[in-house]
Amino acid sequence: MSAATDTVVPEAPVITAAGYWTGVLKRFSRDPVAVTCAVIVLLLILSAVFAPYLGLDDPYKASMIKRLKPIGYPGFPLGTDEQGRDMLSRLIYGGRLTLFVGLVPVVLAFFIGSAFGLVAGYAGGRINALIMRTVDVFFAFPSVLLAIAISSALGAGIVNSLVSLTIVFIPPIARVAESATASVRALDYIDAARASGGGALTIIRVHIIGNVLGPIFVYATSLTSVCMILAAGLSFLGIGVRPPEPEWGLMLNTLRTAIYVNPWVAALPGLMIFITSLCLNLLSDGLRSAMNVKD
Amino acid sequence: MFTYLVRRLIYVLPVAIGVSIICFLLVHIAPGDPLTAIMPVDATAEEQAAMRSAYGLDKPLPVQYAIWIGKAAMGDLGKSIATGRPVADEVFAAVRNSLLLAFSASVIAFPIGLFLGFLAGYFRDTIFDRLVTAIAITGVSVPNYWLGIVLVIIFSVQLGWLPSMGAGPGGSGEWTWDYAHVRHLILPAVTLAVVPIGIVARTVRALVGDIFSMDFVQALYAKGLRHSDVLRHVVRNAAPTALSVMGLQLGYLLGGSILIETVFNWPGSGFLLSNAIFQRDLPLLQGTILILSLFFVGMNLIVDVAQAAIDPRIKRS
Amino acid sequence: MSKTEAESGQQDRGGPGQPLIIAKDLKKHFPVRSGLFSRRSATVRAVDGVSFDVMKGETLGIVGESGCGKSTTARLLIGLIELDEGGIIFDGDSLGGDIGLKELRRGVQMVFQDSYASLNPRLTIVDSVAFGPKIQGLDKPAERARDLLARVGLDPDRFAQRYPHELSGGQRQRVNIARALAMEPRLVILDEAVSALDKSVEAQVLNLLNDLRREFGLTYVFISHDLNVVRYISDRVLVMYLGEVVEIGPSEAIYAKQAHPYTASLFAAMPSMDPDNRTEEPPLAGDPPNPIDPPSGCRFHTRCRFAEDVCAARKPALSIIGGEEAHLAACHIHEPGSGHSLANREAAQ
Amino acid sequence: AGTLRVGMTAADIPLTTGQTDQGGEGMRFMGYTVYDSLIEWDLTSADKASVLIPGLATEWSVDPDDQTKWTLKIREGVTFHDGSPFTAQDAVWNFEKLLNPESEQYDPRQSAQGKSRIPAVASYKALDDYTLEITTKTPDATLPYQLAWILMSSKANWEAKDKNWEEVAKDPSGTGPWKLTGFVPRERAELVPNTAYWDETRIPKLDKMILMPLPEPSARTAALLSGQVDWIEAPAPDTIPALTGNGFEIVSNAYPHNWTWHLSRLDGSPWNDIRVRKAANLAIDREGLKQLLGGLAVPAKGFLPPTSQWFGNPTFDVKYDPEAAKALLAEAGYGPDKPLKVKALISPSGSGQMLPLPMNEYVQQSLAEVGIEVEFMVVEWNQMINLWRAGAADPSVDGSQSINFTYFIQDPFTGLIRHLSCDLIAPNGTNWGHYCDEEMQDLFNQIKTTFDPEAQDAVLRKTHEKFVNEALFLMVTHDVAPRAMSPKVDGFVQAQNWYQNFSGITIGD
Amino acid sequence: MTGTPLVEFNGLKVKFKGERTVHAINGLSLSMQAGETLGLLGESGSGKSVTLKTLLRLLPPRRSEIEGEVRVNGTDITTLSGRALSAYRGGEVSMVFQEPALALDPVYTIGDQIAETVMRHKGVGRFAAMEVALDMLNRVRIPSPERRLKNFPHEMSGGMRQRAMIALALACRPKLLLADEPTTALDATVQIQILLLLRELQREFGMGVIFVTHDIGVAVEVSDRIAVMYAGNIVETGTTRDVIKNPRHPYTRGLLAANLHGAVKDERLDAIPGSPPALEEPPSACSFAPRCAFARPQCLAGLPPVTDLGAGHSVACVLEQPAFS
Ligand SMILES: Nc1ncnc2c1ncn2[C@@H]1O[C@H](COP(=O)(O)OP(=O)(O)OP(=O)(O)O)[C@@H](O)[C@H]1O
Ligand SMILES: Nc1ncnc2c1ncn2[C@@H]1O[C@H](COP(=O)(O)OP(=O)(O)OP(=O)(O)O)[C@@H](O)[C@H]1O
Ligand SMILES: [Mg+2]
Ligand SMILES: [Mg+2]
Repeated sequence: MSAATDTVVPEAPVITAAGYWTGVLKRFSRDPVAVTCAVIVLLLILSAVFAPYLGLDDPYKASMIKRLKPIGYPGFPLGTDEQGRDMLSRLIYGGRLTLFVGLVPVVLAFFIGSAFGLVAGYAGGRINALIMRTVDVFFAFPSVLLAIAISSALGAGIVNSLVSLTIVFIPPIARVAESATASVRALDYIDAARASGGGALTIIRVHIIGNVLGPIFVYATSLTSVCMILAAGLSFLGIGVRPPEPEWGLMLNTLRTAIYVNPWVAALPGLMIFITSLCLNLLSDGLRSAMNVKD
Repeated sequence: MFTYLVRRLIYVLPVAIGVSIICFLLVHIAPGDPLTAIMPVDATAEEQAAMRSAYGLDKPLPVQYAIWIGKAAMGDLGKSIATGRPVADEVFAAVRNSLLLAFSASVIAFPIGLFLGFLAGYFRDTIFDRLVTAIAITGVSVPNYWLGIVLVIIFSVQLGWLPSMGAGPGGSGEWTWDYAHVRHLILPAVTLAVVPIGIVARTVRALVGDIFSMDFVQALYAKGLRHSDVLRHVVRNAAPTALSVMGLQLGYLLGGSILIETVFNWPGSGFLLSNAIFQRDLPLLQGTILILSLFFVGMNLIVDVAQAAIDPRIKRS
Repeated sequence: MSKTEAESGQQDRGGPGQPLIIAKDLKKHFPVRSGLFSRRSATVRAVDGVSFDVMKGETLGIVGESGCGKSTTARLLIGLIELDEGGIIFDGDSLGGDIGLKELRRGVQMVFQDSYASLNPRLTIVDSVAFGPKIQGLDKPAERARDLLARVGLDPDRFAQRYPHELSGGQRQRVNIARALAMEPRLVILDEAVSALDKSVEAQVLNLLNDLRREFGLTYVFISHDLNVVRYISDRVLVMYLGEVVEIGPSEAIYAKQAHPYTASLFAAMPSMDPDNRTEEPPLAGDPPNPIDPPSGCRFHTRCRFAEDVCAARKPALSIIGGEEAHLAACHIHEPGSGHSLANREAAQ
Repeated sequence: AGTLRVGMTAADIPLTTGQTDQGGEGMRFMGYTVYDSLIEWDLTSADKASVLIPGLATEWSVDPDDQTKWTLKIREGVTFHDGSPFTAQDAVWNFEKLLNPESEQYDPRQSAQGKSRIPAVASYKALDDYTLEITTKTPDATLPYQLAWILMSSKANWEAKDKNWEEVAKDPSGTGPWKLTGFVPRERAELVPNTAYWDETRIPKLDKMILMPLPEPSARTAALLSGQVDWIEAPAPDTIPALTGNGFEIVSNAYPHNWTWHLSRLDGSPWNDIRVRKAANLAIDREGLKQLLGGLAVPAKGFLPPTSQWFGNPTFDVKYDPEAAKALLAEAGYGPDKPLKVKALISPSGSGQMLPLPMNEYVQQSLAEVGIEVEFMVVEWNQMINLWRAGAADPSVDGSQSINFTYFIQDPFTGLIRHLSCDLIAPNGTNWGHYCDEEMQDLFNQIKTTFDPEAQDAVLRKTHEKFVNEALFLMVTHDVAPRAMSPKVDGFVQAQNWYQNFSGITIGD
Repeated sequence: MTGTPLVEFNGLKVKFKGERTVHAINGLSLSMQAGETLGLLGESGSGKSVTLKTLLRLLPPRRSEIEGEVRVNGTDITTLSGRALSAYRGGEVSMVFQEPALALDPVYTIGDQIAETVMRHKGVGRFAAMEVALDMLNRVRIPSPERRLKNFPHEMSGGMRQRAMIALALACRPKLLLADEPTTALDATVQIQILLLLRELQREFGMGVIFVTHDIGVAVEVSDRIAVMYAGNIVETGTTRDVIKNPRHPYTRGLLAANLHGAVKDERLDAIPGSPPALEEPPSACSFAPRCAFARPQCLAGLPPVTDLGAGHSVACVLEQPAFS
């Protein structure tokens, strides 16, 4: 035990052992913009989830005599749409679908793309070539074009929108996952783990996922706003969510002609898309700097 | 350089084939009959069958693909079901208009994006940086189809300054560079420019910021170079990446303008595409997507090669 | 301890006379992409016919310039990369025949140069150390890990739950050593394990390595480019140049007299510690050649001041130097009858 | 004088070679403008339903002995835009173009549009330059209505264009009051007056008419408001206040178009009960719906618009009477505790469908108030057409008991027969609901065999009375074909028809 | 000692603000004469690079606070700005960086980069500047210099890049050359070449050199005098011979022992325990005391006084105070 005697380290103030995520959270909480956006997004999500319990009007209940009432009309704080439905209620319920269609594909793509990327990045060689060349093919389409192409092929509908957007976002996530994995794969601690006799799956699980998921996650969050705008765009084109569901893009579309009668009400869904995607973007930026991941 | 070019070209081939397969399959996974749109609603079953075989839709898929791709390679993308005109003519005419729009949007977006991004990267972590970042994030967050509508309301309907739709007075098809035509270009181009302004500004900001934090910048100052000289070095370092970002954005503009073209009735590829979708015009849909994505592939290729050509760091052999 | 030793199959079998590990004619060529149409895609001859053995309990130092294949040799020894040619015999068992990679890796562990890159940033250090034992199904991996942390001078109560970025470089390298020892290896390969450390910390770690060797009866392969360090820690030294062994022998012998001109240059390139007697002439000019297209014959002939035609024409074999069996060098000068003008003089001496 | 710029709802310039596509709008702008048919619709009056008048044929009659044989007198002195004369041989050539795949001039595209319009025609021949004989398969008194579909393009021009229809498309030639001088696909078509037109009253007063496809309603409105066009078809109802407020005029008129739910009459369909059908018809407040449509609708009083010459005097008054509806439903065995559940096929969009979603939702709510619960099956328009063709019994309709469709109901066949004739049960025809009724079939036969127009009208009225009295459809509303135009546009008379006459229009400054 | 010293630090303090505060330099005083080579020796983080960057005014102005005086040839360079600053940088003082691969602009050729400096400082045309560049490449003994002029940095080996960097630094004949560990990234056989080259060029150009390293052997090879840094201050300075043969500060002694030159195999090394302080606070006592085997209570009482041992040899340690000896 003699070695220990001269190596007992007189340490400067002991840094409290904190997990990586605690640090991220701490840095994040110091960013007022990101926190504000997080709160807004959270509110949107909460209001979407709990919409039925908010005591709102039925978002489907139309009234022909109360069509296109302006903002502030008694009983309809945000006015009514072209069928006399309560805009407030529809916007909140609309957030439900919009966020659903905007976020779910990214979540799905996150899992699927990460899986592809991890396998490709870890395995290398032929498997990598097979996966990544396929990804390249999908990459050869501008994302908007690909989403529209697939959606129009599948036809309108929520499920189809989810499918097409998921397909659109798998390749970029897979790419990021692949390169993150490949760079982690090249680090010595992976070799050390292999030298300890760890199998591929164990190493991926213990040593790789934890280190690549962060960057992939940050990247994925930066896609959420793109996805939401795109999803709403599909509905706007008439190949996304079907009426009469309240969905911001679709509402924007159906309210387009009302813009001459009541421009403010007609602008609301677009404004909601804008605000939400702005918050998602800022949130993602905040998260990125909190996690200190480079572009 | 030459071998690099050839290798890059050879690499593009399988991608292009993959793209064509996807284009081809896309329209075949769709439910419903592609001929629906053009047949009179009360056409009989025989009439439908006759029409189907006239369009070659009764053959097995691989055969259809082989025929389609074979002809496509010769520049024949078939005939539009809806209009009977050659798809290639339709698509190229439309792509020309889209290119016009995309280039105009680039001409607006790139200088602004570059300028803002460079300044923000230079004045990193200052108020100015925050401002630019805010502009950039707004740019990428705004749903541009909505912005287009808003701009139409303001500038066409309310103020009456600019036309709301079309590519020329009276829907003129021949583009000329006169005021009457350029007026039509302004609103869609500005709308389309918003996103790339954001993206270019953000990328360039990060790029310039990174370059400024690199060791060699210190070394440049240590050499006694003036500020302007150092800026020249930074620009030269940022140029390849910035160019490639802009090249990609141009590709995206071309392929991604469908929503804007719909809003502004701009007779471009996106507008054509949305018509093709609406009418389920199979050959037209296939052709448009194929041409657009191949254009995008080509754009990527050009960007890569150009980047390799101007960036000495990329090994060219 | 005996139970776990039995578990991991770490007992000595061949007796002290049998080398712990024998590397026979190791070869590793990495393909590198070159021109599109060139049929022969170029290869980096990273390791090109390296043979040596390591006796039980000894420390073999490997020195050589950057890119000469030291790390590749190390990775071959532990099976992290596949051999192109050659064989490895671990305590009498040949890899691929008698034992598999799994068994080999229980007996051989490695410590890497970059102390930061060799620890998973998302695992606490105790988890990092315990990972290997857990995989191998050894019992109480966490406890074992804490013991080892204590053993390398890191108080487990204070350090066990920390993350790598909360440690200094020296402390991280201690963790890496603990991690290697957790597998109860018999051979530890230290690939530039102390090179990145500050001098003062380097000394601490060297002391620790010496203590551990004694305590656990370890055998080391110690890779470094610092000749002072190698001399301090090694029993024998192996000198590599462009993927080949140019000289191998007991460290005292080599430090006393370098047989190969390259070894001599390497030693001469060491800064002198005497202000009154500073180096006046660089022993070598230019940079080491590219291993993609190594020179023919003796790979050193392009930089060697004794080079003659024969050196470019024929590859010299390792031959015994000064009658001492253990000291070998691959140089025509020391190969009687090689045709080199100095060879005869050498023989005559 | 002046140039009229029109924003169409179509996405493309209609087929220019003769028989047009793009539905009624195609015929309106590219059919009856550039071309003529043998028999045409009278488009001069806004007040009464339009009737057939001589076109390229000056008179027509059926052989009293052989009621399948028709003789048409061809108008003399008519020339195509290319200068070649129009003769009976040209008419034959045009029939061949549509009906005979063996003929050189057969054009599948035109055929696809025209063939199904003249199901009665068996053969045709030119007896001399100005006499045409048409033989029908069976006696069919609706032949004149069918012939009103068929547009005559120039053989000489086709030959001059190397017998290539694609070339013809670029520079077509008809006998109509307008000449097509050029077009850019999907962007514009330019028409100029045919000063040599045979009907001097219909020689256009404008210098030029430009057609622009503007499928998006708000784009059309914006274009009109920003002065890029002078005239738009089908302005969105919500934009009308903005348009009128800015001094634009809205022109509309009833025309043969209806918006209905076509009911399934398969076994087990609740709609087989006349009380249920009547109840549903009484449940809808059509005036309220009219409001939703910005006043641009004619509430249905029957299957045909109230102004139709074939409306008749039905005894069942289609009106809003929820109490009566509830009573009828109660009688039929439904009530608050036992609501009637029905499934209805609708689509969110579609040409001529008006505002299908809000309207259907309105209907849904109205029905719910009397105790009919409607579950929608929403499919895309193209899919809808397929399902409409497939019929109510097809598995793909998934048990839906009605389909929401708007019908072009201009002539006896399209207006009445095709929906309910036993021999046209889907998928062999367009009788979606599988309705088959002896009495009705008998009426249809009478229509076909009554060659005296007056007598035929009487039968048609009787038929329509039966449509209404038995509430065979859920009759909701009629479109009024609104169009908005700048105050500069003068002299337009909107006929009660799908087609319009643009000749009288002038445009001021 | 004659005339004004070439470089004179007087109570230099550098503090970094930002996410965490670092007191990188804490009252450093040091002077060197023209034509002299000073080896600046110290562990990682001891402030060697910061000292050099202060000399070139390269520290980020918004995040660093500089106190004290730095005189080069008598001018206080902390007040320089604009034209004077850029004439000073590169003209009077220039620097060789640790990683030539990072310190050269990757998208300009070596020739361009050297010529650029020459044009800036000597006001000559491009052609003449290229001539100078070629001459410099010759002087640093780069083989086939004409070809290398047109090379980009990534096309050269590490040793060659460092030679080019040196050529660049010397192109304008500065009076003071700063070298920040210029050989750590290089192989031993290349390192010695560079060291000897620097020594030779120093003699030839007659300039002063501050050579930063953590390797004592390297310092011995090139320097006339050595200054040992610890935690942002100089703990010992003297002629190379004095410092090597007669080290007085416990830290210097520890470093020498840790160099292993002449260490006997299997014998325990006299390692300095622990690791350097974090410098979050300005030191109020001897920074080395926590690791010092000879630490006394006085060491923790206040900053250690500097004792002049004569012949330019001075030590900052209480043990050297006459009271102790
Ligand atoms: N995975 C690989 N692919 C291609 N080339 C490789 C690979 N690994 C090593 N090499 C090449 O093999 C040669 C020997 O590399 P190695 O890492 O063994 O050298 P080294 O002696 O450890 O050098 P250093 O002192 O820099 O660590 C080098 O030229 C290197 O570029
Ligand atoms: N720009 C900066 N911002 C904040 N802290 C800095 C900055 N530059 C240096 N430091 C800090 O100042 C201290 C001294 O750094 P310096 O680079 O001078 O050390 P060094 O002696 O050159 O070490 P090395 O041998 O590793 O190069 C370190 O603690 C470092 O973290
Ligand atoms: Mg190595
Ligand atoms: Mg440093």
